[in-house]
Amino acid sequence: EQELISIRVVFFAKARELAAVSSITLPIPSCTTPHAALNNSVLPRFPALKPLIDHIILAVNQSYVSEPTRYLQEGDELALIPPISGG
Amino acid sequence: EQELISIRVVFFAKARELAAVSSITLPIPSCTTPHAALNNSVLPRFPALKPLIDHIILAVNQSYVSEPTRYLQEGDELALIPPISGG
Amino acid sequence: MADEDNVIVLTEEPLSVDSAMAAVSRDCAGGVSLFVGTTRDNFEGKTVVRLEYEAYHSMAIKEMRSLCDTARSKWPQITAIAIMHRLGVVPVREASVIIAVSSPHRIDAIEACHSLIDELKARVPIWKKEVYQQGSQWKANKEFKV
Amino acid sequence: MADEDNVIVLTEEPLSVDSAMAAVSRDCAGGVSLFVGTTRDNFEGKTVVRLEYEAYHSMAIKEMRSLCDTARSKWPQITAIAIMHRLGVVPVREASVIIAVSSPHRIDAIEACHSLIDELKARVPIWKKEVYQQGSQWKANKEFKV
Repeated sequence: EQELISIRVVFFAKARELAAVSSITLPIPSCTTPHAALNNSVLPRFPALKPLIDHIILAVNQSYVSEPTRYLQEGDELALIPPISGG
Repeated sequence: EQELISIRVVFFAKARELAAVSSITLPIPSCTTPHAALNNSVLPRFPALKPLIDHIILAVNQSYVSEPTRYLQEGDELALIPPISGG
Repeated sequence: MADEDNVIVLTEEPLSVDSAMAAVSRDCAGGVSLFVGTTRDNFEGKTVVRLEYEAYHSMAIKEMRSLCDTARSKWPQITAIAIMHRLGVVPVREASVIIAVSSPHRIDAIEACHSLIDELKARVPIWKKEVYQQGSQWKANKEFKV
Repeated sequence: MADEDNVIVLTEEPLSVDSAMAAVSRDCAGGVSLFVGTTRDNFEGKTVVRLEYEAYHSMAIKEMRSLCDTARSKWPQITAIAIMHRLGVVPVREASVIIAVSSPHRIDAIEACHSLIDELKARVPIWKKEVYQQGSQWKANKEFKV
Protein backbone atom coordinates (compact mmCIF):
# COMPACT_ATOMS: atom_id res chain seq x y z
CA GLU A 1 0.00 0.00 0.00
CA GLN A 2 1.71 3.20 -1.12
CA GLU A 3 1.82 6.13 1.24
CA LEU A 4 -0.65 8.92 0.42
CA ILE A 5 -0.11 12.62 0.86
CA SER A 6 -2.62 15.46 0.64
CA ILE A 7 -2.28 18.37 -1.76
CA ARG A 8 -4.51 21.31 -2.62
CA VAL A 9 -5.46 21.79 -6.27
CA VAL A 10 -6.61 25.22 -7.44
CA PHE A 11 -8.44 25.98 -10.70
CA PHE A 12 -8.69 29.31 -12.53
CA ALA A 13 -10.62 30.95 -15.38
CA LYS A 14 -11.62 28.39 -18.05
CA ALA A 15 -10.31 25.53 -15.89
CA ARG A 16 -12.49 26.63 -13.01
CA GLU A 17 -15.51 26.86 -15.29
CA LEU A 18 -14.96 23.38 -16.73
CA ALA A 19 -14.19 21.77 -13.38
CA ALA A 20 -17.06 23.67 -11.73
CA VAL A 21 -14.92 24.10 -8.62
CA SER A 22 -12.26 26.58 -7.43
CA SER A 23 -10.19 24.26 -5.30
CA ILE A 24 -10.09 20.76 -3.85
CA THR A 25 -8.00 18.82 -1.41
CA LEU A 26 -6.68 15.70 -3.08
CA PRO A 27 -4.97 12.55 -1.79
CA ILE A 28 -2.17 11.41 -4.09
CA PRO A 29 0.62 8.86 -3.78
CA SER A 30 3.87 10.24 -2.44
CA CYS A 31 6.63 10.45 -5.06
CA THR A 32 4.29 11.97 -7.61
CA THR A 33 5.37 14.72 -10.00
CA PRO A 34 2.99 17.62 -10.74
CA HIS A 35 2.29 16.29 -14.23
CA ALA A 36 1.64 12.80 -12.92
CA ALA A 37 -0.76 14.23 -10.35
CA LEU A 38 -2.55 16.11 -13.13
CA ASN A 39 -2.86 13.09 -15.40
CA ASN A 40 -3.46 10.37 -12.81
CA SER A 41 -5.43 12.11 -10.09
CA VAL A 42 -6.97 15.36 -11.36
CA LEU A 43 -8.05 14.45 -14.90
CA PRO A 44 -9.90 11.24 -13.93
CA ARG A 45 -11.95 13.31 -11.46
CA PHE A 46 -12.55 16.14 -13.93
CA PRO A 47 -12.83 14.72 -17.47
CA ALA A 48 -14.42 17.99 -18.59
CA LEU A 49 -10.91 19.49 -18.42
CA LYS A 50 -9.70 17.32 -21.30
CA PRO A 51 -10.18 19.93 -24.07
CA LEU A 52 -8.12 22.46 -22.10
CA ILE A 53 -5.36 20.20 -20.84
CA ASP A 54 -2.88 20.84 -23.66
CA HIS A 55 -2.98 24.56 -22.91
CA ILE A 56 -2.49 24.33 -19.18
CA ILE A 57 0.73 25.23 -17.41
CA LEU A 58 1.26 23.96 -13.87
CA ALA A 59 2.48 25.85 -10.82
CA VAL A 60 3.46 24.49 -7.42
CA ASN A 61 3.30 26.78 -4.41
CA GLN A 62 2.88 29.83 -6.64
CA SER A 63 5.87 29.04 -8.87
CA TYR A 64 5.71 27.83 -12.46
CA VAL A 65 6.89 24.25 -12.74
CA SER A 66 10.20 23.88 -14.53
CA GLU A 67 12.36 20.86 -15.37
CA PRO A 68 13.53 18.83 -13.62
CA THR A 69 10.37 18.47 -11.59
CA ARG A 70 10.57 17.58 -7.94
CA TYR A 71 7.96 15.37 -6.29
CA LEU A 72 4.98 17.02 -4.68
CA GLN A 73 5.06 17.35 -0.89
CA GLU A 74 2.36 17.13 1.76
CA GLY A 75 0.43 20.41 1.78
CA ASP A 76 1.70 21.63 -1.60
CA GLU A 77 -0.60 23.76 -3.72
CA LEU A 78 -0.88 22.62 -7.33
CA ALA A 79 -2.35 25.24 -9.69
CA LEU A 80 -3.86 24.59 -13.11
CA ILE A 81 -3.03 27.71 -15.10
CA PRO A 82 -4.81 28.23 -18.43
CA PRO A 83 -3.29 30.71 -20.90
CA ILE A 84 -2.99 34.06 -19.10
CA SER A 85 -4.48 37.29 -20.40
CA GLY A 86 -3.67 40.00 -17.86
CA GLY A 87 -2.53 43.51 -18.78
CA GLU B 1 19.96 104.26 -51.87
CA GLN B 2 18.86 100.71 -51.25
CA GLU B 3 15.27 100.08 -50.33
CA LEU B 4 14.68 99.32 -46.63
CA ILE B 5 12.15 96.91 -45.19
CA SER B 6 11.06 96.48 -41.60
CA ILE B 7 11.32 93.18 -39.71
CA ARG B 8 10.66 92.15 -36.14
CA VAL B 9 13.48 90.46 -34.22
CA VAL B 10 12.65 88.36 -31.16
CA PHE B 11 15.13 87.19 -28.50
CA PHE B 12 14.79 84.30 -26.08
CA ALA B 13 16.43 82.84 -22.97
CA LYS B 14 20.17 83.61 -22.89
CA ALA B 15 19.86 85.78 -25.99
CA ARG B 16 17.16 87.87 -24.32
CA GLU B 17 19.31 88.23 -21.19
CA LEU B 18 22.37 89.34 -23.17
CA ALA B 19 20.44 91.67 -25.46
CA ALA B 20 18.44 93.01 -22.50
CA VAL B 21 15.36 93.16 -24.73
CA SER B 22 12.63 90.71 -25.85
CA SER B 23 11.93 92.12 -29.29
CA ILE B 24 12.73 95.03 -31.58
CA THR B 25 11.55 96.33 -34.92
CA LEU B 26 14.49 96.64 -37.27
CA PRO B 27 14.99 98.32 -40.65
CA ILE B 28 17.12 96.21 -42.98
CA PRO B 29 17.96 96.38 -46.69
CA SER B 30 15.63 94.37 -48.90
CA CYS B 31 17.31 91.29 -50.42
CA THR B 32 18.82 90.33 -47.07
CA THR B 33 19.07 86.72 -45.89
CA PRO B 34 18.37 85.87 -42.24
CA HIS B 35 22.04 85.24 -41.52
CA ALA B 36 23.05 88.50 -43.20
CA ALA B 37 20.46 90.33 -41.10
CA LEU B 38 21.90 88.71 -37.98
CA ASN B 39 25.52 89.57 -38.81
CA ASN B 40 25.03 92.97 -40.41
CA SER B 41 22.08 94.46 -38.52
CA VAL B 42 21.48 92.64 -35.21
CA LEU B 43 25.00 91.94 -33.98
CA PRO B 44 26.28 95.52 -34.45
CA ARG B 45 23.38 96.73 -32.26
CA PHE B 46 23.87 93.99 -29.65
CA PRO B 47 27.58 93.15 -29.36
CA ALA B 48 26.86 91.41 -26.03
CA LEU B 49 25.41 88.56 -28.13
CA LYS B 50 28.84 87.69 -29.56
CA PRO B 51 29.67 84.86 -27.12
CA LEU B 52 26.37 83.15 -27.93
CA ILE B 53 26.25 83.67 -31.67
CA ASP B 54 27.84 80.35 -32.68
CA HIS B 55 25.15 78.48 -30.78
CA ILE B 56 22.18 80.33 -32.21
CA ILE B 57 19.77 78.87 -34.74
CA LEU B 58 17.54 81.23 -36.68
CA ALA B 59 13.83 80.97 -37.39
CA VAL B 60 11.72 83.06 -39.73
CA ASN B 61 7.97 83.31 -39.09
CA GLN B 62 8.12 80.45 -36.58
CA SER B 63 9.98 78.06 -38.90
CA TYR B 64 13.60 77.01 -38.55
CA VAL B 65 15.72 78.42 -41.36
CA SER B 66 16.93 75.80 -43.81
CA GLU B 67 19.03 76.04 -46.96
CA PRO B 68 18.61 77.55 -49.44
CA THR B 69 17.56 80.65 -47.56
CA ARG B 70 15.07 83.02 -49.04
CA TYR B 71 15.34 86.79 -48.54
CA LEU B 72 13.49 88.32 -45.62
CA GLN B 73 10.22 90.09 -46.42
CA GLU B 74 8.53 93.17 -44.97
CA GLY B 75 6.94 92.24 -41.65
CA ASP B 76 8.82 88.95 -41.23
CA GLU B 77 9.64 87.80 -37.71
CA LEU B 78 13.28 86.76 -37.23
CA ALA B 79 13.92 84.72 -34.08
CA LEU B 80 17.26 84.16 -32.38
CA ILE B 81 17.01 80.68 -30.92
CA PRO B 82 19.66 79.59 -28.38
CA PRO B 83 20.05 75.85 -27.71
CA ILE B 84 16.65 74.56 -26.59
CA SER B 85 16.05 72.70 -23.35
CA GLY B 86 12.36 71.90 -23.15
CA GLY B 87 10.98 68.58 -22.00
CA MET C 1 15.64 49.99 -1.86
CA ALA C 2 12.48 49.75 0.27
CA ASP C 3 9.12 48.06 -0.31
CA GLU C 4 7.55 51.44 -0.97
CA ASP C 5 9.84 51.71 -4.01
CA ASN C 6 8.05 48.68 -5.53
CA VAL C 7 4.34 49.34 -5.30
CA ILE C 8 2.18 46.37 -6.29
CA VAL C 9 -1.62 46.57 -6.27
CA LEU C 10 -4.38 44.09 -7.15
CA THR C 11 -7.78 45.67 -6.60
CA GLU C 12 -11.40 45.69 -7.66
CA GLU C 13 -11.44 49.48 -7.29
CA PRO C 14 -10.92 51.80 -10.27
CA LEU C 15 -7.25 52.56 -11.00
CA SER C 16 -5.88 56.09 -11.09
CA VAL C 17 -2.93 57.43 -13.10
CA ASP C 18 -2.50 60.15 -10.48
CA SER C 19 -2.03 57.58 -7.73
CA ALA C 20 0.41 55.58 -9.87
CA MET C 21 2.30 58.83 -10.53
CA ALA C 22 2.30 59.67 -6.82
CA ALA C 23 3.54 56.18 -5.96
CA VAL C 24 6.71 56.64 -8.06
CA SER C 25 7.40 60.38 -7.71
CA ARG C 26 10.79 61.06 -6.12
CA ASP C 27 12.83 64.26 -5.74
CA CYS C 28 15.75 62.61 -7.49
CA ALA C 29 13.68 61.43 -10.50
CA GLY C 30 13.65 63.36 -13.76
CA GLY C 31 11.34 61.11 -15.75
CA VAL C 32 8.32 58.88 -15.23
CA SER C 33 7.05 56.49 -17.89
CA LEU C 34 3.55 55.09 -17.54
CA PHE C 35 1.61 52.52 -19.47
CA VAL C 36 -2.16 52.20 -19.07
CA GLY C 37 -4.07 49.26 -20.55
CA THR C 38 -7.71 50.16 -21.07
CA THR C 39 -10.85 48.27 -22.08
CA ARG C 40 -11.38 48.63 -25.83
CA ASP C 41 -14.91 48.61 -27.21
CA ASN C 42 -14.32 46.09 -29.99
CA PHE C 43 -12.54 42.90 -30.92
CA GLU C 44 -12.51 41.45 -34.45
CA GLY C 45 -15.78 43.12 -35.36
CA LYS C 46 -17.56 42.23 -32.15
CA THR C 47 -18.71 44.91 -29.72
CA VAL C 48 -17.06 44.51 -26.32
CA VAL C 49 -19.46 45.34 -23.50
CA ARG C 50 -16.97 44.88 -20.65
CA LEU C 51 -13.98 42.86 -19.47
CA GLU C 52 -13.94 40.60 -16.43
CA TYR C 53 -10.62 39.82 -14.75
CA GLU C 54 -9.61 37.21 -12.21
CA ALA C 55 -6.24 36.45 -10.64
CA TYR C 56 -4.33 33.73 -8.85
CA HIS C 57 -3.82 36.43 -6.22
CA SER C 58 -0.88 35.08 -4.23
CA MET C 59 1.06 34.00 -7.31
CA ALA C 60 0.28 37.19 -9.21
CA ILE C 61 1.74 39.26 -6.38
CA LYS C 62 4.79 37.01 -6.27
CA GLU C 63 5.36 37.21 -10.03
CA MET C 64 4.95 40.99 -10.06
CA ARG C 65 7.55 41.30 -7.29
CA SER C 66 9.83 39.14 -9.41
CA LEU C 67 9.24 41.43 -12.41
CA CYS C 68 10.33 44.40 -10.30
CA ASP C 69 13.52 42.62 -9.26
CA THR C 70 14.32 41.70 -12.86
CA ALA C 71 13.69 45.26 -14.07
CA ARG C 72 15.91 46.70 -11.34
CA SER C 73 18.75 44.38 -12.22
CA LYS C 74 18.53 45.40 -15.88
CA TRP C 75 17.99 49.12 -15.18
CA PRO C 76 19.77 49.81 -11.85
CA GLN C 77 19.00 53.54 -11.99
CA ILE C 78 15.26 53.02 -11.51
CA THR C 79 14.05 54.90 -8.44
CA ALA C 80 10.54 53.41 -8.13
CA ILE C 81 8.12 51.04 -9.83
CA ALA C 82 4.33 50.74 -9.52
CA ILE C 83 2.36 47.85 -11.01
CA MET C 84 -1.41 48.08 -10.52
CA HIS C 85 -3.94 45.63 -11.93
CA ARG C 86 -7.69 45.78 -11.67
CA LEU C 87 -9.83 42.69 -10.98
CA GLY C 88 -13.54 42.07 -11.48
CA VAL C 89 -15.50 44.08 -14.05
CA VAL C 90 -13.66 46.72 -16.06
CA PRO C 91 -16.01 48.80 -18.24
CA VAL C 92 -15.07 50.22 -21.64
CA ARG C 93 -12.46 53.00 -21.48
CA GLU C 94 -11.43 52.25 -17.90
CA ALA C 95 -7.95 51.10 -16.90
CA SER C 96 -7.25 47.43 -16.23
CA VAL C 97 -3.50 47.89 -15.69
CA ILE C 98 -1.17 50.76 -14.90
CA ILE C 99 2.60 50.46 -14.86
CA ALA C 100 4.71 53.41 -13.75
CA VAL C 101 8.50 53.65 -13.52
CA SER C 102 10.61 56.59 -12.38
CA SER C 103 14.33 57.21 -12.84
CA PRO C 104 16.75 60.15 -12.97
CA HIS C 105 16.94 59.90 -16.80
CA ARG C 106 14.07 59.03 -19.08
CA ILE C 107 15.55 56.21 -21.15
CA ASP C 108 15.66 53.85 -18.15
CA ALA C 109 12.06 54.61 -17.15
CA ILE C 110 10.80 54.26 -20.72
CA GLU C 111 12.59 50.98 -21.46
CA ALA C 112 11.74 49.43 -18.11
CA CYS C 113 8.06 50.39 -18.37
CA HIS C 114 7.80 48.89 -21.84
CA SER C 115 9.52 45.70 -20.69
CA LEU C 116 7.31 45.42 -17.60
CA ILE C 117 4.02 45.42 -19.52
CA ASP C 118 5.43 42.83 -21.93
CA GLU C 119 6.65 40.65 -19.06
CA LEU C 120 3.41 41.05 -17.12
CA LYS C 121 1.52 39.75 -20.14
CA ALA C 122 3.92 36.84 -20.37
CA ARG C 123 4.12 35.75 -16.73
CA VAL C 124 1.53 37.08 -14.29
CA PRO C 125 -1.40 34.67 -13.71
CA ILE C 126 -4.33 37.02 -14.37
CA TRP C 127 -7.13 36.12 -16.78
CA LYS C 128 -9.44 38.26 -18.89
CA LYS C 129 -12.89 37.29 -20.09
CA GLU C 130 -14.09 39.47 -22.93
CA VAL C 131 -17.86 39.94 -22.76
CA TYR C 132 -19.62 40.81 -26.00
CA GLN C 133 -23.24 41.68 -26.73
CA GLN C 134 -23.63 38.05 -27.70
CA GLY C 135 -21.46 35.67 -25.68
CA SER C 136 -18.04 35.86 -24.06
CA GLN C 137 -14.57 34.40 -24.37
CA TRP C 138 -11.49 33.84 -22.21
CA LYS C 139 -8.55 35.54 -23.90
CA ALA C 140 -4.95 34.36 -24.18
CA ASN C 141 -1.92 36.63 -24.35
CA LYS C 142 0.35 35.69 -27.23
CA GLU C 143 3.23 36.59 -24.90
CA PHE C 144 2.36 33.72 -22.51
CA LYS C 145 5.28 31.32 -22.71
CA VAL C 146 6.92 30.21 -19.39
CA MET D 1 -8.88 63.21 -37.32
CA ALA D 2 -10.07 66.29 -35.42
CA ASP D 3 -8.18 68.94 -33.43
CA GLU D 4 -9.35 67.38 -30.18
CA ASP D 5 -7.34 64.29 -31.17
CA ASN D 6 -4.15 66.38 -30.98
CA VAL D 7 -4.23 68.22 -27.68
CA ILE D 8 -1.44 70.78 -27.26
CA VAL D 9 -1.07 72.83 -24.08
CA LEU D 10 1.44 75.47 -22.96
CA THR D 11 0.56 76.71 -19.48
CA GLU D 12 1.91 78.20 -16.27
CA GLU D 13 -0.55 76.05 -14.30
CA PRO D 14 0.50 72.70 -12.78
CA LEU D 15 0.15 69.76 -15.19
CA SER D 16 -1.97 66.70 -14.38
CA VAL D 17 -1.51 63.12 -15.59
CA ASP D 18 -5.25 62.60 -15.09
CA SER D 19 -6.07 65.40 -17.50
CA ALA D 20 -3.54 64.11 -20.04
CA MET D 21 -5.11 60.66 -19.68
CA ALA D 22 -8.59 62.12 -20.11
CA ALA D 23 -7.46 64.04 -23.18
CA VAL D 24 -6.45 60.84 -25.01
CA SER D 25 -8.96 58.31 -23.65
CA ARG D 26 -11.07 56.78 -26.41
CA ASP D 27 -13.50 53.82 -26.45
CA CYS D 28 -11.51 52.26 -29.29
CA ALA D 29 -8.13 52.57 -27.53
CA GLY D 30 -6.59 49.64 -25.70
CA GLY D 31 -3.39 51.31 -24.56
CA VAL D 32 -2.12 54.69 -23.42
CA SER D 33 1.56 55.48 -23.04
CA LEU D 34 2.55 58.54 -21.02
CA PHE D 35 5.84 60.22 -20.37
CA VAL D 36 6.20 62.77 -17.58
CA GLY D 37 9.34 64.91 -17.24
CA THR D 38 9.75 66.15 -13.68
CA THR D 39 12.06 68.57 -11.90
CA ARG D 40 14.96 66.62 -10.39
CA ASP D 41 16.57 67.92 -7.19
CA ASN D 42 20.17 67.70 -8.35
CA PHE D 43 22.50 68.16 -11.30
CA GLU D 44 26.17 67.19 -11.23
CA GLY D 45 26.41 67.54 -7.48
CA LYS D 46 24.54 70.82 -7.28
CA THR D 47 21.21 71.08 -5.50
CA VAL D 48 18.47 72.19 -7.86
CA VAL D 49 16.01 74.53 -6.13
CA ARG D 50 13.63 74.93 -9.10
CA LEU D 51 13.43 75.12 -12.88
CA GLU D 52 12.24 78.14 -14.86
CA TYR D 53 10.87 77.62 -18.35
CA GLU D 54 10.16 80.03 -21.18
CA ALA D 55 8.86 79.43 -24.69
CA TYR D 56 8.69 81.00 -28.13
CA HIS D 57 4.97 80.42 -27.73
CA SER D 58 3.71 80.65 -31.30
CA MET D 59 6.56 78.57 -32.73
CA ALA D 60 6.39 76.02 -29.92
CA ILE D 61 2.71 75.41 -30.68
CA LYS D 62 3.50 75.13 -34.39
CA GLU D 63 6.37 72.69 -33.83
CA MET D 64 4.29 70.55 -31.47
CA ARG D 65 1.52 70.33 -34.09
CA SER D 66 4.15 69.26 -36.58
CA LEU D 67 5.38 66.56 -34.15
CA CYS D 68 1.83 65.21 -33.96
CA ASP D 69 1.58 65.07 -37.75
CA THR D 70 4.90 63.28 -38.04
CA ALA D 71 3.95 60.77 -35.33
CA ARG D 72 0.62 60.06 -37.01
CA SER D 73 2.30 59.43 -40.35
CA LYS D 74 4.70 56.95 -38.73
CA TRP D 75 2.07 55.30 -36.50
CA PRO D 76 -1.24 55.66 -38.37
CA GLN D 77 -3.16 53.69 -35.73
CA ILE D 78 -2.73 56.38 -33.07
CA THR D 79 -6.13 57.54 -31.82
CA ALA D 80 -5.09 60.64 -29.84
CA ILE D 81 -2.01 62.60 -28.73
CA ALA D 82 -1.59 65.10 -25.89
CA ILE D 83 1.54 67.23 -25.48
CA MET D 84 1.50 69.48 -22.42
CA HIS D 85 4.39 71.71 -21.34
CA ARG D 86 4.58 73.90 -18.27
CA LEU D 87 6.08 77.38 -18.37
CA GLY D 88 7.36 79.61 -15.58
CA VAL D 89 8.54 78.11 -12.30
CA VAL D 90 8.44 74.34 -11.88
CA PRO D 91 9.35 73.21 -8.35
CA VAL D 92 11.17 69.97 -7.52
CA ARG D 93 9.10 66.84 -8.22
CA GLU D 94 6.48 68.65 -10.29
CA ALA D 95 5.86 67.92 -13.97
CA SER D 96 7.30 70.17 -16.66
CA VAL D 97 6.10 68.04 -19.58
CA ILE D 98 3.50 65.34 -20.13
CA ILE D 99 3.15 63.41 -23.36
CA ALA D 100 0.27 60.95 -23.77
CA VAL D 101 -0.56 58.78 -26.77
CA SER D 102 -3.45 56.34 -27.17
CA SER D 103 -3.93 53.59 -29.75
CA PRO D 104 -5.83 50.30 -30.12
CA HIS D 105 -2.61 48.32 -29.51
CA ARG D 106 0.12 49.28 -27.08
CA ILE D 107 3.21 49.08 -29.29
CA ASP D 108 2.12 52.09 -31.36
CA ALA D 109 1.35 54.21 -28.28
CA ILE D 110 4.62 53.24 -26.59
CA GLU D 111 6.85 53.87 -29.60
CA ALA D 112 5.13 57.11 -30.56
CA CYS D 113 5.27 58.46 -26.99
CA HIS D 114 9.00 57.70 -26.76
CA SER D 115 9.63 59.33 -30.13
CA LEU D 116 7.60 62.41 -29.22
CA ILE D 117 9.58 63.25 -26.09
CA ASP D 118 12.83 62.79 -28.04
CA GLU D 119 11.57 65.00 -30.89
CA LEU D 120 10.19 67.62 -28.51
CA LYS D 121 13.63 67.91 -26.94
CA ALA D 122 15.17 68.21 -30.39
CA ARG D 123 12.81 70.73 -32.01
CA VAL D 124 10.43 72.68 -29.79
CA PRO D 125 11.71 76.16 -28.83
CA ILE D 126 11.32 76.00 -25.08
CA TRP D 127 14.16 76.88 -22.70
CA LYS D 128 14.95 75.73 -19.17
CA LYS D 129 16.94 77.64 -16.60
CA GLU D 130 18.18 75.45 -13.77
CA VAL D 131 18.27 77.39 -10.51
CA TYR D 132 20.66 76.13 -7.83
CA GLN D 133 21.23 77.27 -4.25
CA GLN D 134 24.14 79.26 -5.64
CA GLY D 135 23.54 80.58 -9.15
CA SER D 136 21.70 79.35 -12.22
CA GLN D 137 22.30 78.14 -15.76
CA TRP D 138 20.45 77.91 -19.07
CA LYS D 139 20.44 74.24 -20.13
CA ALA D 140 20.88 72.78 -23.62
CA ASN D 141 19.30 69.53 -24.84
CA LYS D 142 21.90 67.32 -26.48
CA GLU D 143 19.10 66.34 -28.91
CA PHE D 144 18.91 69.91 -30.33
CA LYS D 145 20.02 69.61 -33.92
CA VAL D 146 17.78 71.21 -36.63
